Amino acid sequence: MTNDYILEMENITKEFPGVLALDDVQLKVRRGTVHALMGENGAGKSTLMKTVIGIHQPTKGTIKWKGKEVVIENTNHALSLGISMIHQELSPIPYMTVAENIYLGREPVNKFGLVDHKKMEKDTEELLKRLDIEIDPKAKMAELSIANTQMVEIAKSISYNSDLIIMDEPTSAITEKEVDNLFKIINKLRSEGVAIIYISHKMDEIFKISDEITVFRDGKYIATELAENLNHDKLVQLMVGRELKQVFHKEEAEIGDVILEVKNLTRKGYFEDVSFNVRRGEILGVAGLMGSGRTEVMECIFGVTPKDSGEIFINNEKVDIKTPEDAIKHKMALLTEDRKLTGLYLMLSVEDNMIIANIDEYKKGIFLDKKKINEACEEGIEKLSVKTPSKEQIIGNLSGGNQQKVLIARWLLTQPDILILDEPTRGIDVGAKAEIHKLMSKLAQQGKAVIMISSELPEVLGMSDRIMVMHEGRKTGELMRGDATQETIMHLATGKKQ
Amino acid sequence: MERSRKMKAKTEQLFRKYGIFFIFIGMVVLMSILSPAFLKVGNLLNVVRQISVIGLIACGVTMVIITTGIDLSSGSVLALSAVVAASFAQRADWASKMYPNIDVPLIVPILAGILVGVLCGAIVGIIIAKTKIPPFIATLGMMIVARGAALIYSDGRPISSLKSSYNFIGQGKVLGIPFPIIVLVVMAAITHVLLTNTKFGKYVYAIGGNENAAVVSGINVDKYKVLIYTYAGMLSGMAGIVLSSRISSGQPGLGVAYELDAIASAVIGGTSLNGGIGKITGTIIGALIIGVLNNGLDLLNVSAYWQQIVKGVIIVAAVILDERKNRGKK
Amino acid sequence: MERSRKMKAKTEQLFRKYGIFFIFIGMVVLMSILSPAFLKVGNLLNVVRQISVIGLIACGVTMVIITTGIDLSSGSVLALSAVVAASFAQRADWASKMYPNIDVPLIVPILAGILVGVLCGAIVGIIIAKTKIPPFIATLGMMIVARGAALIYSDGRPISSLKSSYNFIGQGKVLGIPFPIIVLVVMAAITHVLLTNTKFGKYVYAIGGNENAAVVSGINVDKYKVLIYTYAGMLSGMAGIVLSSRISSGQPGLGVAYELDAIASAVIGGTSLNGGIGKITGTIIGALIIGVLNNGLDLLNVSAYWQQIVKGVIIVAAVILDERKNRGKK
Amino acid sequence: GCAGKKEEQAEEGKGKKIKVGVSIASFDDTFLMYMKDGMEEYAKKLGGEVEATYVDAKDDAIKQLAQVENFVAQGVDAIIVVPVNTEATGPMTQACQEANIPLVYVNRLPDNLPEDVVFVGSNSIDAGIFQMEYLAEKMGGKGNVVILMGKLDNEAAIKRTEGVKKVIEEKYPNIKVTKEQTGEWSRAKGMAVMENWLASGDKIDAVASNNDDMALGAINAIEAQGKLGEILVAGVDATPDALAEIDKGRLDATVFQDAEGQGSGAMEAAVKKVKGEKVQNRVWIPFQLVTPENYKEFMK
Ligand SMILES: Nc1ncnc2c1ncn2[C@@H]1O[C@H](COP(=O)(O)OP(=O)(O)OP(=O)(O)O)[C@@H](O)[C@H]1O
Ligand SMILES: Nc1ncnc2c1ncn2[C@@H]1O[C@H](COP(=O)(O)OP(=O)(O)OP(=O)(O)O)[C@@H](O)[C@H]1O
Ligand SMILES: [Mg+2]
Ligand SMILES: [Mg+2]
Repeated sequence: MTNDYILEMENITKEFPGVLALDDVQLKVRRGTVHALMGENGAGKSTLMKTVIGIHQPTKGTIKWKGKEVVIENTNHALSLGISMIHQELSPIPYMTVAENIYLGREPVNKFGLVDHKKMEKDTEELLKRLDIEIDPKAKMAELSIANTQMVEIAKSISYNSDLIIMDEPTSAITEKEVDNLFKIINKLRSEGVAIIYISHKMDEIFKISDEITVFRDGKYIATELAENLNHDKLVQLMVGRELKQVFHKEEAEIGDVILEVKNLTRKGYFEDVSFNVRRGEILGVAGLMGSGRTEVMECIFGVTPKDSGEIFINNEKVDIKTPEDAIKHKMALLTEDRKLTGLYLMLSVEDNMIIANIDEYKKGIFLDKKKINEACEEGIEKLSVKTPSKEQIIGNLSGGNQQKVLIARWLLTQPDILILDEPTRGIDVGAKAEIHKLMSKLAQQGKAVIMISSELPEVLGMSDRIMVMHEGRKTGELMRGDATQETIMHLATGKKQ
Repeated sequence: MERSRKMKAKTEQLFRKYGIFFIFIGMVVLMSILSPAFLKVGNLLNVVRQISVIGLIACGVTMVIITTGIDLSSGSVLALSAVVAASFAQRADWASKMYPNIDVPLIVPILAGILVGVLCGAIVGIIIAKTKIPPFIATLGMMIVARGAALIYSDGRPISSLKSSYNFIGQGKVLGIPFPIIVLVVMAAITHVLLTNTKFGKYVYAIGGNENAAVVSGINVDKYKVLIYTYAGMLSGMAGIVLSSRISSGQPGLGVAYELDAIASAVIGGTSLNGGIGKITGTIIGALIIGVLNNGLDLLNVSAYWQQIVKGVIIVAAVILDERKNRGKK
Repeated sequence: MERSRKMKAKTEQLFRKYGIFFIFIGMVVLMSILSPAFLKVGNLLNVVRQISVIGLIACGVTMVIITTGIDLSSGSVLALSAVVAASFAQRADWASKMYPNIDVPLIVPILAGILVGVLCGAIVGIIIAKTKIPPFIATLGMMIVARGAALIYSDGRPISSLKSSYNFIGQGKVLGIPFPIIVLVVMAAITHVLLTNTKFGKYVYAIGGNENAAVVSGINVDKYKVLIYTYAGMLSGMAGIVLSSRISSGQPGLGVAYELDAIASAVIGGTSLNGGIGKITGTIIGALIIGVLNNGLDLLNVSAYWQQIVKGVIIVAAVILDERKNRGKK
Repeated sequence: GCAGKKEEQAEEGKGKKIKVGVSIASFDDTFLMYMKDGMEEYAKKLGGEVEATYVDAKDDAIKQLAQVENFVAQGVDAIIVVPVNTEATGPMTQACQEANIPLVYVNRLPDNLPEDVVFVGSNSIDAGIFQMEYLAEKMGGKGNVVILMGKLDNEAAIKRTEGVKKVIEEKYPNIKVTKEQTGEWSRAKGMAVMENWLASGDKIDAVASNNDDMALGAINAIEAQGKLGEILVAGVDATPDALAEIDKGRLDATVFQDAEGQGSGAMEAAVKKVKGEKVQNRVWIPFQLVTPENYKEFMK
C-alpha cells in the first residue's frame, strides 16, 4: 500500500448547538483503497463526511485534498474537486425521473440551451447498464422500491467520475444480490485508483471489502488499523469500548399455544394465499428478497391496508381487523419498516413518541395524567437504555438506533401479545442490535409471540425458532430452526418450492 | 468549555422558545415611548378587545395548521353565524324584524350562532377526511359558499336592533374587563389545555407530525380531522356572535379576510405551516403583535397609506428576528 | 396478475394525468347545453380574455408553489405595477396628468410596470432565501406593503385617460384575437418551456421535491429561489399592465384577492401545495374552469348570491372528481 | 400687526391645535378620496389650527369601531366618521358620547342617530332614483334594464339599487330589470360582467350602475362589441373619469354627489363643535343629475 493520501483530515472538531459531534478527530485515506469508517450510532461518521462534501464547515481543523489544504465551501465545490457521496438519508426527488435525478445539477443541454432529455436518458441507460443495474431511466423515483432508490443513488455518485466516493451506509436498503453487485463495482473503481470511504453497520461487509478501518467512538478518534489486522471481536471492542462477544442473544423460551393464525390471506396485486401461524414464546422469522411482499402481509394483518380475502384468528377466535386501532385492541403491535415514513413523529418529543399508541392508559378523566406518563416514559427509556438527554428531547435529534429503541418502547408500552417487527435492526449499530436481540428473546420468554421480518440472513438464522420464506407475494415454505441454512432459505426465496 | 457551551445553548433555547414574546415586549416598550397614550389601561384593554375576534378564530386555525391543514373559511363562517345569531336576537319591538313573531331567550341566538359554526366546520372536516382533497380547496369552497349563504339569509342587509342582553356579549364589562376579552381568554385557555393536556391534543400533533405514523399508531385520523375542523368552525361561530354583538348588528359582509390575519397570528406565533408544531400561547402573542401594530400606528398618527407599509415591514421583521426560523417552509 | 395490474394502472394514470381536463370538458358541454350563447366564438374569447390576468399571475404562482412556496402578494404587486405603468401612459392632453411635462413612448410604461413587478418579486425572493422565513409571511408582508405603495403613489385615485396605444394591450385585437389572450398564451408557453425544458425548470421541481437533495446535488438553492420569485413578480407586473390597459385606468385597488384565484387555479390544475408537482397546462385549465364558471353563471342569470354558492360547490366538486387526490395536503 | 400677534399668542395659550380623527370607510373608494380632499382643504384653510388624522377602515365595520375607540383613547377633540355600515354605528356613537367627544357622520346616514350627533350627507336612495328616471325617459318608458351593483352588502349598493327599482315599479310598467349582478364597485369586474351579459345575446337597452367605475367598465365592454350608442349607461358619483366620458358622448348620465362639499362641511361642523359654536345637526347635501346638457358645470 502506498502512502499516497488523497484526503487528510486532521484535528477536526464540529460543534452543533449543544452537541459536540466531532472532537479533534482525524482520517487519512489513500488512493485506490477502500477505507471503512466505523462507530456506533451517533459516533460522528456522517457528520465528518458532511464536512468533506461541503454541507458542514468544521468548527476547527484542516482538510488536505491531494496534498493541498482546502476549505470546502459547498457541495458544488466538493463535486468539482472530485468528491462525491452516497448519503445515508436517501434523498430522491420523488416526482422526477431516474435520469433527472442522476444528472441533477449538470443536465446536458442542446444548442438552444434547452435540456437534452434524449441524451440524458441515453447516458443514464449506459451508466446503469455498465453498473449492471436494471432500472428504467424514465421511471419516476416515487415508483421505485427503496432498494432501487438506493441503487440510483449509488449510480449517481459513481457517475461523477470522482477520485473519492463516500458511501454512507449504501447497503442499508438492499439485499445480498445488489450488495454483491455493489462490491463488484467498488472493486473495479479501486483498481482504477479511486478511493472509497465506506460506512456500514454490517460487519461481514466491512471485512469483505475494506483495506483500512478507522474507528470513532462518541465523536472521538479511536484508531486506524489495516483490516487484515482486525477481526470481528476486536473491531467491536474498539467501537463500543468493551467486550461484546456473542452475536445473537437467542435464548430458549417455552413455546406455547398458537396465538395468531392467518389463513389464505390475499391482497390482489401484492400477495396471495398466505397462511401461517405463530405461537406464544415463539420467534417467527420471515425471510425473502426485496419486494417479496413480507411488509405488505404484515401491514394487512395489522389493518393498515385492506385485505381482499382470507381470515385471521387470534387465540382461535376469528377477528375482523379493519384498522390499526382494531389491531392494537387485539394486543398486536407493528414496528414498521420505514422509521421515518410510518414510525417517527420527528418534531415531537421522545415522550410524545412513546405514549401515542396507548394514550388511553394515561387518562385521568378527560385530561392526561402527567405523573403516569412520566413513569411510563422513564420505564421505557430505562428498559431499552435509550440514550437521550431528557424525555423532552425532540426525537429527530436522536441517533437512528435510539430512535428505533423509542419506537420499540412505544409498542412495549401497549403490552402486546403479538409483536411484529419489520426490519427491527436496519441501520442500527452492533451494540444496539445486540440489545434489541436480547429484548426479543426476553419478550418471547414472557410468552409473547414475535414475528420478525429481516433481510439479513444471519439475523434470521440466529434469532428465529421457525422461518417462513416468501417469494413474489406467495409463501414458498417454512423451515424449523435446526433445518435452516443460508442455502435452504435462498432456495425458497428465489421461488423454488420446498 | 463544555459548561459554557451548555449555557450558551440554554440561553439560545430560551430565546428560541420565547423569542417572539421578547419581540412583542420590545414592540410594547417602543410604542409606550413613542406614544404616552399607549400604556393607558383603557388603551391596552382596547388592544386586547380588538384582537378578541381574530384571537378566537386563530385558536382554531392554529389547531388546523398543526395538522398541516389550513382554514380559509373562518371569516365567512363568522359572517354566516353572525347573521343567523343576530336574526334571533332582534328586539321584540323592532318593526323590520326578521322573525316578527318569535321572541326567544338569549341562549337561542348564542346556540344558533355556535351551531352554524359547528355545522360548517363539520362539513369541511368530513369533506377533507373522506375525499382527501387539499384543505386549501375545501375551505376555499366553504369560504365562498358560507359568504353566499350569509348574503342569502340576510338578503344582503344588516340585521340590526339587537337586544341589549345580546349586545352585552360584545360591549359589556365584567369587573371592568370587556366581555369579549373574557371570552377570548377562556376559549384560549380551553384550547391550550386541549392541545397540551388531552388525548385529543396529542393526536392533533401526531396527525400533523406524521399522518402515516398516526394511522399505524392506531389513531382514527379521519375522525379526528372532522373533530378538529368542527372545533375550528365552532370558534368561528363564537367569533361571529362576539363580533355582531359588538357592533349591535349581524352583517353578511363581516370578517372579510379575517382568516389571513388569523393565519398570520398563528404563523408569527411560531406555528409551522408544515404541521406538527404550534402553541396557543404563541398564537395569542402573534395576534397581540398585529393588534399592537394596528392600534399603535393609529395612535402615532401614521398616515393610512404609510401604515400599510410599516405594518407589512414590521410583521416580516418580527418573524425574521424571531429565532425559530424555518417554522414551516410555506 | 402483474400484467392486469399494470393495465389498470395505465388507464388510471391516464385519468390521473388528464382528469381535470375531462372535468373541464364536461363543464363546457354542460354549459353549452344550458346556454346556447356559451359556445359562440365571441363568448369563448370572452372567457379566455377574462382569465388572462389571473392566468398570467397563476403561471408564476404555479412555479412558486412547486417549490413548496406560496405567493400572497400577486394582487397587490399587480396594483402597484398598474398605477406606475399608467402614470407613464397618460394622454399628453389630459389636464390632471400625473407627470404633466413628460410624454414618453409606449415602451416606458411597459418597462416601468414590469420593472416594478420584478423588483417586488426580487425583494420577496431575497428575503425568503436569505432569512428562511416562511414564504407565507414574506409574501403577506409584500401584499400589505405593495398595496400601501400603490395607494401612496397614486394618492388613492385612479390614474386615467391613458393613451390609446397603451390601451391596445388590454383592448386591442390581432387577427381577431384579443391581445390579452395573446399575452397569456405567449407567457404560458414560455413558462411551460421554462419548466419542462430548461435547467431552471428542473431546479424548480428539484427544490420543491426535495430541497436537501437539491443542495446535495450542488444546486444554489438560494439563487434559484430569488429567480423564481422574481419571475413570479414579473408576471404580476405584466398582469398589472394588461389589467390597467384593459380598463384604461391604473387603480390602486386593482387585483384584490386575485392571488386566491391564482392559487386556486394552480391547485385545481393539479399543482401540489406540498411541492414538486405541477404543470402550466393544468394551471391554465384550472383558470379556465374558474373563468367558465364566472361566465356561465352570468349567462344563466344565476342570482348574485346564489352564484357564490354554486361557484364554491363546483370548485370543490371538480377537485373531488379529479382523481389526483392528495396532490398536497393543504 | 401687534394685535394679530397677541391673538396668536392667545390661541397658543388657549391650548394646542384641534385634533380631529377621521375614519373613512375605504381609501380604495375614489369618491371618498375626493371627500377626503374636501376635508383636507378646509383644514388647510384654517391654517394649522387643525391637525387631522385620517384612517382607513378598509370596509370593515369592526376595524372602524376599533379606530374610533383608538381615537377616544388618544384623546382627540372631535371625530368624523364615514360609516362602513349605517346600521352598525351604535357602539361608535356611544363611545364618543361617553367620552364627550363631538362626532360627525358624513355621507351615509346612520340608522340610529341621536339629536346631538351631526350628519352631513345625502340620501343614497335618491341617486338610484335620479339615475333611473333619466334612463327611463330616454328609453321611452319601455325596454330592458340591467343593474350593476356594488359590493352586495354595502348600504350604498343596496339603497341605490332600491332607488332604481322603485322608479320602475312605481312609474314604468313596461321596463323590466332583466339582470342584476355585482361588479364589486370595480371597473374590471363591471366590465367582465357586462361582457358576459352581452355574450348571452339577450336584449339590453340600458345599464344602471351603482357607481361610475363599473359604468365605465360596462362602456368598455359595450364598445368592444361595437354597440356603443345602442345601450344607455348611467353611473353615480360624477368622478372626473366619468365626466370625461360624458364629454366624449360615451356615458349618458351620472349623479353628482358633492364629495368635497360633504368633506368640507363635515370638517367645518367638527371644528365648530369643538369651539363650542352653534352647528346645524343635519346638513343635507342633495344629489344632482349630471347629463350631457349640464356636465360642464361639474368639471373643475
Ligand atoms: N444538524 C445537527 N444538529 C445537531 N446535532 C447534530 C446534527 N447532526 C448530527 N448531530 C449530532 O451529532 C452526533 C453525530 O451524528 P452522526 O449523524 O454523525 O452519527 P453517525 O456516526 O453517522 O451515526 P449513525 O451510525 O446512526 O448514522 C449525534 O449526536 C447527532 O445527534
Ligand atoms: N404502495 C404501493 N403501491 C404499489 N406497489 C407497492 C406498494 N407497496 C408495495 N408495493 C409492491 O408490493 C410488493 C411487495 O412489497 P413489500 O414491501 O411488501 O415487500 P417486502 O418483502 O417487505 O420487501 P422489503 O424487503 O422491500 O420490505 C413489491 O413488488 C412492491 O413494489
Ligand atoms: Mg450516519
Ligand atoms: Mg419490507
